[in-house]
Amino acid sequence: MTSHAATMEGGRSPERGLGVPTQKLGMWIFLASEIMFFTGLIGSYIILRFGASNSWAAPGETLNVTVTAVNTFFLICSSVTMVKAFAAIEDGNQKMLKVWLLATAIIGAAFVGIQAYEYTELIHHGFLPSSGLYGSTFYSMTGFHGFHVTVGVICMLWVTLKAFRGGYTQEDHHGVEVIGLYWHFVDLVWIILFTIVYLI
Amino acid sequence: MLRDKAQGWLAIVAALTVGCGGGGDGAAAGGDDGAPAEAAAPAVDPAIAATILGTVNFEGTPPAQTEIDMSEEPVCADKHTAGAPMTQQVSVADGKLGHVFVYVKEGLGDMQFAVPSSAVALDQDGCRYHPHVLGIQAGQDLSITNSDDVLHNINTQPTINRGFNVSQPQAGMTSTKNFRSAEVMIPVKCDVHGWMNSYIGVLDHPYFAVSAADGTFSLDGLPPGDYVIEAWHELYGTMTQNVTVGEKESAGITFLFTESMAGNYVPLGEPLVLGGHDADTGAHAHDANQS
Amino acid sequence: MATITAEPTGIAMVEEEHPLPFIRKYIFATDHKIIGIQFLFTCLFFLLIGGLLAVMLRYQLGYPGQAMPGGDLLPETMAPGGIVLPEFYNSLVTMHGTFMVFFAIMPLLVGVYANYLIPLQIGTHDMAFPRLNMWSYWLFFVSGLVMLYSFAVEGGASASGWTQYAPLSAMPEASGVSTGQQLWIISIAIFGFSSLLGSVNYITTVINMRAPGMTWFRLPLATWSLFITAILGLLAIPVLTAALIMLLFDQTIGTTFFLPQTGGQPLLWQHLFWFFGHPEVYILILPAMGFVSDIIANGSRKPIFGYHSMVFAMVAIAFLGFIVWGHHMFQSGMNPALGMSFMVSTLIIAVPSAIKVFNWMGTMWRGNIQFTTPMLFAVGFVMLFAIGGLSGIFMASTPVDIFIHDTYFIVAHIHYVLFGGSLFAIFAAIYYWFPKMFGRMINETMGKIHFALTFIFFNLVFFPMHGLGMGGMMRRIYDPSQYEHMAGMQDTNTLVSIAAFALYGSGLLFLVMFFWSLFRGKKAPANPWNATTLEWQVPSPPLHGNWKEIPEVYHGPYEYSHPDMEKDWLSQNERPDVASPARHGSSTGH
Amino acid sequence: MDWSLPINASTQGVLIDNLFWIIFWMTAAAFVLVEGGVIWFLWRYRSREGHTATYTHGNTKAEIVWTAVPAVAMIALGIYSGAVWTDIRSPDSFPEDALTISVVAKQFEWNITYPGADRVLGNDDDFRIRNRFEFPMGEPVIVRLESEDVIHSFFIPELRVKQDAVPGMTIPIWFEATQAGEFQIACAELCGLGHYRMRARVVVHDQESFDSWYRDQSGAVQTAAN
Repeated sequence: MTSHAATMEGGRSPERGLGVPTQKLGMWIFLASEIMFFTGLIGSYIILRFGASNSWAAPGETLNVTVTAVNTFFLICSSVTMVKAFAAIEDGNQKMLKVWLLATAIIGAAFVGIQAYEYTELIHHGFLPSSGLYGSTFYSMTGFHGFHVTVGVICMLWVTLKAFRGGYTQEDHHGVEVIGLYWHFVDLVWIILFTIVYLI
Repeated sequence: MLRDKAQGWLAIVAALTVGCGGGGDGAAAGGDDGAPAEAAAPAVDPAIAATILGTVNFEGTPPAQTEIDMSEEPVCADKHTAGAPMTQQVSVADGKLGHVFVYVKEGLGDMQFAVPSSAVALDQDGCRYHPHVLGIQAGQDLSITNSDDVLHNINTQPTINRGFNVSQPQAGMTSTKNFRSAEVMIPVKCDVHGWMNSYIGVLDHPYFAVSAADGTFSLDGLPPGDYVIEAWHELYGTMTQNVTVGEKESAGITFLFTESMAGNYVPLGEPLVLGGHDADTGAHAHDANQS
Repeated sequence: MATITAEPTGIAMVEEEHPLPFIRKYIFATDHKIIGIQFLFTCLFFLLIGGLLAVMLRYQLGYPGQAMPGGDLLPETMAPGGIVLPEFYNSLVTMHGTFMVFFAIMPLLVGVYANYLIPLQIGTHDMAFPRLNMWSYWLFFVSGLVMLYSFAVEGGASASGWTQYAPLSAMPEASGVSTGQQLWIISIAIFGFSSLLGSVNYITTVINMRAPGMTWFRLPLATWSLFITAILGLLAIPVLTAALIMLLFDQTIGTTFFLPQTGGQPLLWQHLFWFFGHPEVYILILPAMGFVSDIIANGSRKPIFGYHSMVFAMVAIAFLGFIVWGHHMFQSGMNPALGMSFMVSTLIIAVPSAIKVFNWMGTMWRGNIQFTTPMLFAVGFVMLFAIGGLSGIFMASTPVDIFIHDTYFIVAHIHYVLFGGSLFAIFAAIYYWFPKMFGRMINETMGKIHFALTFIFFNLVFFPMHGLGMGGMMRRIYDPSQYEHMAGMQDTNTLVSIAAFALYGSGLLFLVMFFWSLFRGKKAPANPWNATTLEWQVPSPPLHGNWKEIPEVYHGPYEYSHPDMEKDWLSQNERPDVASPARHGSSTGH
Repeated sequence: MDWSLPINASTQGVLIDNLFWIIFWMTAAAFVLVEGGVIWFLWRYRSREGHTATYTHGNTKAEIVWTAVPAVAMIALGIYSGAVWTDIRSPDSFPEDALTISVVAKQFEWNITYPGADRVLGNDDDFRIRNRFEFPMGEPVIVRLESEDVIHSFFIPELRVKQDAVPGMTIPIWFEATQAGEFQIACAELCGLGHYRMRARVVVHDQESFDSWYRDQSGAVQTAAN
């Protein structure tokens, strides 16, 4: 019997490699893929817009920038509450963890709600996915972002539920960190989208 | 049915997949196709049936026919021994207009008619459609034949019905299709031979005809009543006439198309309501050009 | 004696394991080995389908316009009286490519072997996320069924080529396919998600779960290649997904991304597709290179020649793979100046490929070559991949590409790379790891007959295609006799078709042998090939959880024919000083 | 089948064929080296009684050689190909005053518009012919490619011309025929069920017969207009 690892490397952490917890590493890798997905959409948008700039209305003409600006502010706030939630559990503060997680989920849901309202208004005014390239790109990009937020909200509610059941401790709260990574990513994507779709 | 064959084939495939992959949901093909239900047919008593006989006249100079260059398809060119093939959009002889689709547009109320079991033939011969204009009942079989040893594709472009685009790469191939709903008219084209085109009028009753080269047509076996008869031409558009026929009566009507009607709106695929017709024409411009 | 704590998401020790119910063990399995085997069976089935489609389209090319034997079993919308219709031919071409690329070769390389090999080769109990792994398989399974089902819907399966060039793929009125086209998109989108789950898993596992001492440069090249491939998939496939969504929207909700009437750009599809598509080509060849490296070192009883440059060459290929996509588009109307830069990057990518070929030759050089079936297939890979690589230089040169683009020269090239390359490596891998997976050997004589038939018929099918392409025969042509410049090619086409039927026949022979060996093959020992990597240090087949104790790794993966040793191999978990000649007899006795 | 390129009838064909054969001989040498080497090694180092493998992990010098040699070869090929590519495709390479013809592809035909007597496209004396492409030899011709529906590819094997016709784009290419004769346009990009038959007649005239053909065709347009 040849000697096995354990004798030589006794007490070594099971997590070798980068020293990053496995779930967190998995989420990072997943987000790399997400970046490429949004790069595909945003890159296409840029190419199409350069190719046919007259298909786009001036900023604010079709879209209601004010409402969306407020919505953007909401989403940024939700990132802040997410950070707060993570900080709370780092300190072992179960109560504030629950509060901040719930706040994040609610604000996220509000974002989706306002986006749905925006869509209804736009469709009511005859601005549709079939309204040329402007409509095509607008609905595809914001729609897929909205889909990501929706998925995020669902996951956030699940994490919140787990928090209410005391599933996270000061020592082990990978779940909170992982959903946080996703949440910040989706927030960041929105800031880019808001800039290029609404403001430019 | 063809679909049954496909489904059987698929079932084998699905069974194999399940066998190899270790379970899973077998694909179930959802077939919703079926022949339209046999319409209950109040037979029109032949003893009282009326007839409309008519002629389509033409006034003015028809557009010049041009020669079609079929040199790229020797198989087809060789069939036109009697002289070079000409465009056939407008067929005028001695002031009579052929290729006009004439049909009962209004006046049949909600009568139902049996679907004939015989098929209507559409032949592709010498890189031309025969006939150029034809009528068919909804649900009736349309038997499309290729008599040329070259590729033809039959690309129907209906508005209401579901279109099809099938190919027939060899002589002797036949496809049988049908249209489910009444539609006047459905353009047919062959994308391989840009000059080939045809029109199909689909109705849910049997009272339609296509004017012959001498401009004549007849609508037989009509129940007595008041009718709106429409004549449709691919270049000159449509015109209608009201006709009343009594029992066993035979009414004669004439339509007069004129040179100046060229460029008129040519309706295609507009909703047909047998009882009454609301003339909502919409913006369906059709370019009936032909080289 | 301290023991390794179980991985947080890993599997408990073998002994404590309660036997799992059948459904969780074999159907909704989370064990990476079972998932690998599930992929293997499913992919072999799809390989059979893809091959059958090829046989049908080769029948039409070999005997244009004649009724195909058994063709009257097909519905009239496909082959009335057994005569394949042009629209069905287009579907055959499209679906042959689709099934082979997405549902056979790629998952055979990645789905099967990344799952099966990674945890064993790096020395861990299972994947980082076993549950995701299960989802990855079942999503793949569903996507394959959706693709298969598209044959049965009205209008038939997609007919716009596996590359789905818009606007043909976006306009049902132009392609004649509507539902089938949408199912194609949906299927590949599901496939992409499955592949994403797989990639996240493989990358995380390789980074975080290597056994102690298994440093990056002690990883077997098979694992290296699968790791790099997973990164390629992770970054390339989402771009395809984004493009697919736009394409689906163009067809269903009236967007106009790829439709030019309102400013949409058909070329955008090609850019997005090939941004995915070229890395995809390397996804299809890198793991093959990895497997072949393991097998050639084993078959030559020599360390791999230039291990580090083999790794760097793969990294270089992967990196360059992202900046060469434009070479598929030299004649597409892309700016000619852009063509120049894509030509340069494409020519450069030939260099790491050449390095790999020479290093395999270097490995064989002064080796002690064993003519086992896996080794024969691996050597076949090197010989055929070299041809595919060399023919690639013709199309990399933009002016020559003007003539040979979209001709059979390209068809010959891609098949030398994907069949002569990837599929030969897959066969090599199946023969090599079959004993490990199923605990039985495949009969060597039968294996060699299979190799000989495959090698001969493969070359008879695909080598003449270079000549057809030089003569100007275009791809995806239903009936070449319609053109004057192809008038003299029918004999060659018929020959190619006959050889193709024979090639399919030898594939069927393989399947018979595969299943026969599964039940009747000789019992396999733990290490039948006297190999060095970790997977051979566990029983065949390995137990649930792989390792009783996580092994410790002391050196690189290819310590064959070490001069100080009596036996000609040294496992990665054997210490040279411990596994002295005197002790080697017991060293495999795990 | 003979293993050869079709006859060449254009100036750019000469360049392309040269390059093709250069690459052919380069790759043929590499082919012999690799395949010969593999077969030789299989024989020479086959496992047999008393034969053992040499334990080595590589040889840096050898690896540098077989990295550098292909690299140099590829760079040289790249430079030469780039020069040829520029001659054929760069916007500067387009001859001035060339006869400019518009080719519009659609499922499944080629519509060719000639510029008429004034040799300028886009006015009344243009004439359009379906599936017939006629032009003179010894004079550069510019083709402006368009497509009405899906992507097609304009391929004339004997002229070594191939260019996709993309809807929404007008793509110019130019070439000069060196030989009169009849050829065919083939569609080289899958475009639907009739793709395999999307062909058109190409007639390369000598100057004299082209002039007379062109006069006849333009004359017909003039008469029709009057």
